Amino acid sequence: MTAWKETVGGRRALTILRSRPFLTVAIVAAVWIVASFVSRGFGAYGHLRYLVELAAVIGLVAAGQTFVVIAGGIDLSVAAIVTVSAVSLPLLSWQADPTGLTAVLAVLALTTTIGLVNGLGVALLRVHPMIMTLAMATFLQGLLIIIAGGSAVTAENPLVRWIGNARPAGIPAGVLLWVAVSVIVLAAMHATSFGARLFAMGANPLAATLSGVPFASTTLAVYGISGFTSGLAGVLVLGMNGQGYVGIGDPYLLASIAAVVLGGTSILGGLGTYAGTIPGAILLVTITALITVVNASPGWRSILFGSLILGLLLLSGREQARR
Amino acid sequence: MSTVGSSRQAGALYWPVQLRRNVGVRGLFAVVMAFLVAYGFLFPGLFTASGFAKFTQSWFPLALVAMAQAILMLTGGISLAIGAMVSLGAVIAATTMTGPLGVAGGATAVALTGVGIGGATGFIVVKLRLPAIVVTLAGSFIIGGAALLILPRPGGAIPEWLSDLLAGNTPAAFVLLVLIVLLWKLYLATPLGLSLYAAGENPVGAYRSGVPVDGARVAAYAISGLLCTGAGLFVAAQTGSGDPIIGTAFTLNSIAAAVLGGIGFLGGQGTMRGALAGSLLLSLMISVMFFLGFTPVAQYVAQGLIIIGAVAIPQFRKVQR
Amino acid sequence: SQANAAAKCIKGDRKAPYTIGWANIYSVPTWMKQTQGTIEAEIETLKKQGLVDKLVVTDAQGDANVQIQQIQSMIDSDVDAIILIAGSSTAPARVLAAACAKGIAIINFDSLVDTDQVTAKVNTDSAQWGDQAAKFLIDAIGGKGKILVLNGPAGVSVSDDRRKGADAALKAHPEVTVVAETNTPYNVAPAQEAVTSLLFANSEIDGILSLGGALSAGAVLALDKQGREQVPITGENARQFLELWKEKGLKSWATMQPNWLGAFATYTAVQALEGKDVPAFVKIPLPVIDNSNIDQYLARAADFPADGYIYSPYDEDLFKKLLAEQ
Amino acid sequence: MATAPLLAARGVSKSFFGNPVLRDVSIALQPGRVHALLGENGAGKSTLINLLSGALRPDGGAIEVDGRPVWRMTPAYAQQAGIAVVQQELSLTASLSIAENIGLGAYPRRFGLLDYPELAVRARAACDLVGLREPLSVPVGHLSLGRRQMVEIAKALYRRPRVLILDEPTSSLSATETKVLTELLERLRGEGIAILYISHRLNEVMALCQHVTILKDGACTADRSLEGTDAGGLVRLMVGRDPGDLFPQWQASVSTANAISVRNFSAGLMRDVDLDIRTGEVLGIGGLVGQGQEDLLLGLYGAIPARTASATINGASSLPSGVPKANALGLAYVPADRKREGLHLIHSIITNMMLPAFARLPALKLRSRRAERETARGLAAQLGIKGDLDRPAQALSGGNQQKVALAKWMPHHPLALLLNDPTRGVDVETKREIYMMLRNFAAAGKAVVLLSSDTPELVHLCDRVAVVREGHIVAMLERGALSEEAIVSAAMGAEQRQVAA
Ligand SMILES: Nc1ncnc2c1ncn2[C@@H]1O[C@H](COP(=O)(O)OP(=O)(O)OP(=O)(O)O)[C@@H](O)[C@H]1O
Ligand SMILES: Nc1ncnc2c1ncn2[C@@H]1O[C@H](COP(=O)(O)OP(=O)(O)OP(=O)(O)O)[C@@H](O)[C@H]1O
Ligand SMILES: [Mg+2]
Ligand SMILES: [Mg+2]
Repeated sequence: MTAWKETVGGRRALTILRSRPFLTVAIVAAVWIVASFVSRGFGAYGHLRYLVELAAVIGLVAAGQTFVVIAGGIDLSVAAIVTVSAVSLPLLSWQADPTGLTAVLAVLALTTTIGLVNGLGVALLRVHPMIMTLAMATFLQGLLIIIAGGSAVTAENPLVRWIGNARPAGIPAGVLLWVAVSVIVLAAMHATSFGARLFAMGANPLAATLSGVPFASTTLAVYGISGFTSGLAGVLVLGMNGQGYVGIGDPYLLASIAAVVLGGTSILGGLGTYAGTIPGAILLVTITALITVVNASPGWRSILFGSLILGLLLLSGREQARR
Repeated sequence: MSTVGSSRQAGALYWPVQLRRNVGVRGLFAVVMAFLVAYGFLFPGLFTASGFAKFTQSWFPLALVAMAQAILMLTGGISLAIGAMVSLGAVIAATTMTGPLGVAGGATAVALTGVGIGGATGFIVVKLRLPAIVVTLAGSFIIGGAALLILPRPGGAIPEWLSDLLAGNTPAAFVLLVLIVLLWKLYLATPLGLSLYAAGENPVGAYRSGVPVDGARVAAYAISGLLCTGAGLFVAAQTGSGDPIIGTAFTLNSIAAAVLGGIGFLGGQGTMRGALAGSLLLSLMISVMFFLGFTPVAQYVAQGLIIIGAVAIPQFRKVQR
Repeated sequence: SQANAAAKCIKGDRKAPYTIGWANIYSVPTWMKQTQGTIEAEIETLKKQGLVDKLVVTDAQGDANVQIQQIQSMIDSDVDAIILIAGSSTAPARVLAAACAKGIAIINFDSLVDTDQVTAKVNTDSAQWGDQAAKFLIDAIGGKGKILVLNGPAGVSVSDDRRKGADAALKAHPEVTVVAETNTPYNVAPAQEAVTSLLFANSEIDGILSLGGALSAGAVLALDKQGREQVPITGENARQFLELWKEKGLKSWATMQPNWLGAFATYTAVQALEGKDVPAFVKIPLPVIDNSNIDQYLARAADFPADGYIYSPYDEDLFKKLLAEQ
Repeated sequence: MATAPLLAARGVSKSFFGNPVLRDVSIALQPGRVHALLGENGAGKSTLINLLSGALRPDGGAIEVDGRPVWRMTPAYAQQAGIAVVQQELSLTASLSIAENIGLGAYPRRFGLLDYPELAVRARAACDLVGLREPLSVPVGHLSLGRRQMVEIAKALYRRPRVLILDEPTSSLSATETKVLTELLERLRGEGIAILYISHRLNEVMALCQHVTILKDGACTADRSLEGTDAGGLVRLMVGRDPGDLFPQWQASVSTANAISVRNFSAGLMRDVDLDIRTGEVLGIGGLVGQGQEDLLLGLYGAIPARTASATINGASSLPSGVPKANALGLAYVPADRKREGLHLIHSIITNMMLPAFARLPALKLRSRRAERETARGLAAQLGIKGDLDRPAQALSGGNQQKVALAKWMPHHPLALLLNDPTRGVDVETKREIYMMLRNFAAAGKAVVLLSSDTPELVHLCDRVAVVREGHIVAMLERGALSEEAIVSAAMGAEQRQVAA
């Protein structure tokens, strides 16, 4: 009867069933099913597809955040980076490039550089990641005062427009982008030595260093990746809204951290997987949408939102003991 | 076993212990001192009674939330609900104190709310073993929602005399801060208080040494909650009213102050004096930049540089040596 | 000229050229940046007239507590006037009283503080905003139907006032039902997200009462992306919304919080310092944008940031008239 | 004996996640007796004392105090009952002072507040017993591992126990400190205290203990007086077969070529040291605990800043600028504090073993889980690490953790091994294997630097021993001149001269 549990395949299946990512997926499914009973339109295919599209933005930001958190850091500059990306892209219009790709690449190079600077501060100046990235977010606010509202022209970028609005084969382009990024992220995280170094750095930086893990370059890479994925999220959110504005990235700071942690990655570093962050992001947008359609005063909505997160956490979130 | 060692030697334990704890934060202290001097130089009015009063008043709530965050981080926890707690404290104070409860009743309600919510949060985090960061994130929505229910828009009132007492031209805020720091020292001199460090850094070892690890951590959450709603009460008095979202910015600022002050994430690392110095730096910076006549762009850039510098420069000196 | 200073607060030895303090709550958003632009332009004019020599700008980064500290610093450095967009409708009251007692002219505009310890307040009427918007919408949907209400963030007086302003008109038309209501920041993305979910949950929507900012643009995008018919919608002068209005041929109405409120507050401050009698409250009539004049607005679009607001034209005559009218 | 044992376990069992670790084990601690608890790594010794001290609760069986079963043993109750434990894994808090650590959980109070004067008096007394002379206000984080172990012992003594349990208290202590401790325990035994003593150093056990309980795979295989047993007999009881010699027979394989050579080398506490390490030799580093020996290794390894007038390291002419550089030069370092510096406790054993490989491979090279598993299996077999390799390293017993920390370097065939107390807490059988490995390593023409607190190890295994005192190498003893006395007196030498002067 319980014999299947003893087989290798059975053990593996059991591990998956008990894993945090799977639990989070199950919770998302449960919330969707319950919500579509409560409100019929909620469970419509189009709506769920839209939720996943929204989650793609959080998912992209949280991709970099997952790397950073697993490596034992945190990136508080993601929101500002998303905004910088979405606001500066319309300012760049290379007439020579009708696809708009050059402008997108230029912006991604910019945001990656911002991330690398974060990494430099953390790795070389030894500034605590929270302080470094918070300071970076402050810098970027100053930068935004200079660049925001500076353009009197809307530069229509065809590529950005496509990413934000196209639906090849009925699937939003943003979701396809997210899938592609997810595959790369999961591979880098779990199938390369780079990924293994991150986990080691997060779990015990001292032991990792003494084992020869190149601390500085790995840290640099991790924050660079976070800058890159945040920049990508900025491109997507710009496409979806047609217009960038200051503050467009604001929701993604807490959302990215919440998605990471709801997905089972330890905020202390060293444990976790992007496979959990993905349903974590979807869960967040689902709950947000859910409280939007509930008729209640703002105070009660806020309470409901918090209670739902807390309740779901109770289902899935026991911290593993460490030390 | 025989008792050796002279009592003279023994009496001199407390202060050396205290002195040695400055080690990690000396660099920060130097930076803070430099800013204080600069501020005094730019604004000589600082040394008048009212100048000093106003300056400490703007620092005071940040100092309290920095302490509130630091206590939690010392136990290996963290709170993202600091801002919401401050708002709730302010809102409760502004709705009760001019009502039938009066100032005493209102203050009691504020304190009980702080201890109650803090304790409940601690219980959830510690006993149910849930990650503090998400519990308090969820908590921030629940607590913020409650503040909105009590006061859907800014309003309420604080008795004029209380506002004048706490935030008039008196050094009340400074006296209160000194008192709170003394209470903190007193708490750290209790077995439960000192256990904070052990419970944060080496919970297994502490448990095996007979330390009530869970109790120490729950108590830390309760104290933290009290400090937050207390800060809310002060903000209400300072502004003469309640605002359901007044505290929002305190969440990130409290973390910044604590980390700037050398409090580590993993628990048991850092000192309260560091967190206080961190909060003082954040507060001073705003005024100093004003008197230097910085434009907003320069304010943002300088602010970023200052907080990086305050952490990096002492580090650098350490490496050079 | 200070001998006959009649305006409230102003005291002491205040002579032109004046130092003006601009206590901003947050200078990064585009609306704020545009507002600052009108202030700086006005300051330039006043400098040429020898009335002002310095503008001191603070940015509270959205934190009402920091704003109080910065106003305190302005008091400490004894500026002649403070112009202020408040981060809270109650919090700065006491520090403003202190500034007033020190004899500093205070002109509070846009986000007002519940206090009379200021020289003057300058603003549009939020309740009227809500009322006019509701009346337009009810009219546009023929006096009955299901509507969505989009409002700014909860806990903020402006959003609350606009919403309350709409109440009377909505009550008067029981056949207009509010099927759903939502609070988001005054931005496109969160509005689009909320409206999309609300549209899925409510298959029939006849109109959208949007109470400002870029909320309307978000709603229009949400309808468009779902391939649904556009419905009558109210809004504000956000460039993106006005362009969508034209592009989609919306049945719409918009008003605005003109950015030149900043220039006007500066002007008022200097007038008060110069001893002119300024009214305690200058109510700015709400400029209305509708199909009759939207083309005039869009014709000037290129002069405004893509994510900015196209405000109505202004000049010194307008300011004089506004000060005289009250 | 007529009197009831002060503390006893009766037929206790314990399993973790369904794996039995202790099966029906009994032990009785009598006053005035030092009771040895022996067994291989992972036999269940630490688990048993965790049961005895209330840190864990048994699945079956009972814990008795003064002959009466205790319904629910907790650390607090154990403390009341006068039971004190020196944990194998230290229970200290780095940011608290020595005194605050010693008193932790049992502070003297006055008016509810911690009574610092009283604490100072009592902590000083405890420190004096173990010969700990640092100021009581020093944060424990500033102490070396060996000194921390002394604090841990002082912490137990502070509680004035009736029953004192010591789990490998000497694992990072040198002969001198060990001697202080041994004498202390003798005295405490005379005062009628019951002592339970765990150690993998059998000569200590032979010298100190009267009674022995031996655990094998979680079951009790012997419970008898030590009288008439020798070390060999103990090993036989532990491993169930005839022991060979602990130290291998070996031929000197030292060459004249230098693997590492530094002049005027300074790092951390080490000042202006000249040192040549030859290929094919095992160079021992000895001395009292915490004289800068560790900084010597870390400096050579590029892990802490170091200065030198000239250096040759496996052909390169400068010190490595960082650990990756050092690895590339063929250096490998095994730290003493395995928990903090050696292992990723929350990660699987495999991952721990593969980490140096991950660090050296190109970053984007794809991993082969199968190859990793093969390698890890090979290493586990070589070092006798049993059980599922997917378990987190924290589930391993202390000695087995040490093996993992050593094993991870083996696949990389380093040219020079820098070892910081590599047999700390390792059982005799494994020690023998490690010794064999080190000698074979040297025989293959590589260099081994063996920093050790275990003096016999230095005597029997090393070609030369450098004795460090106060940041200087005060003696370089050649093989012919090696003896425990020679090492100890060199370590104490300067002090003796001072006394003489
Ligand atoms: N540069 C400084 N900036 C801010 N506060 C300072 C500074 N130097 C000293 N202090 C003072 O230090 C006191 C903080 O108390 P104390 O140093 O005793 O902290 P603490 O409770 O000892 O922290 P811990 O016990 O966690 O080490 C406050 O009175 C604070 O004003
Ligand atoms: N918390 C735990 N979870 C799972 N397994 C554990 C745990 N603690 C110990 N074990 C297992 O129990 C067994 C006994 O461990 P224990 O620490 O008691 O051994 P030991 O005899 O003290 O060994 P050593 O000499 O190496 O210290 C080991 O196989 C170990 O892997
Ligand atoms: Mg203290
Ligand atoms: Mg053990």
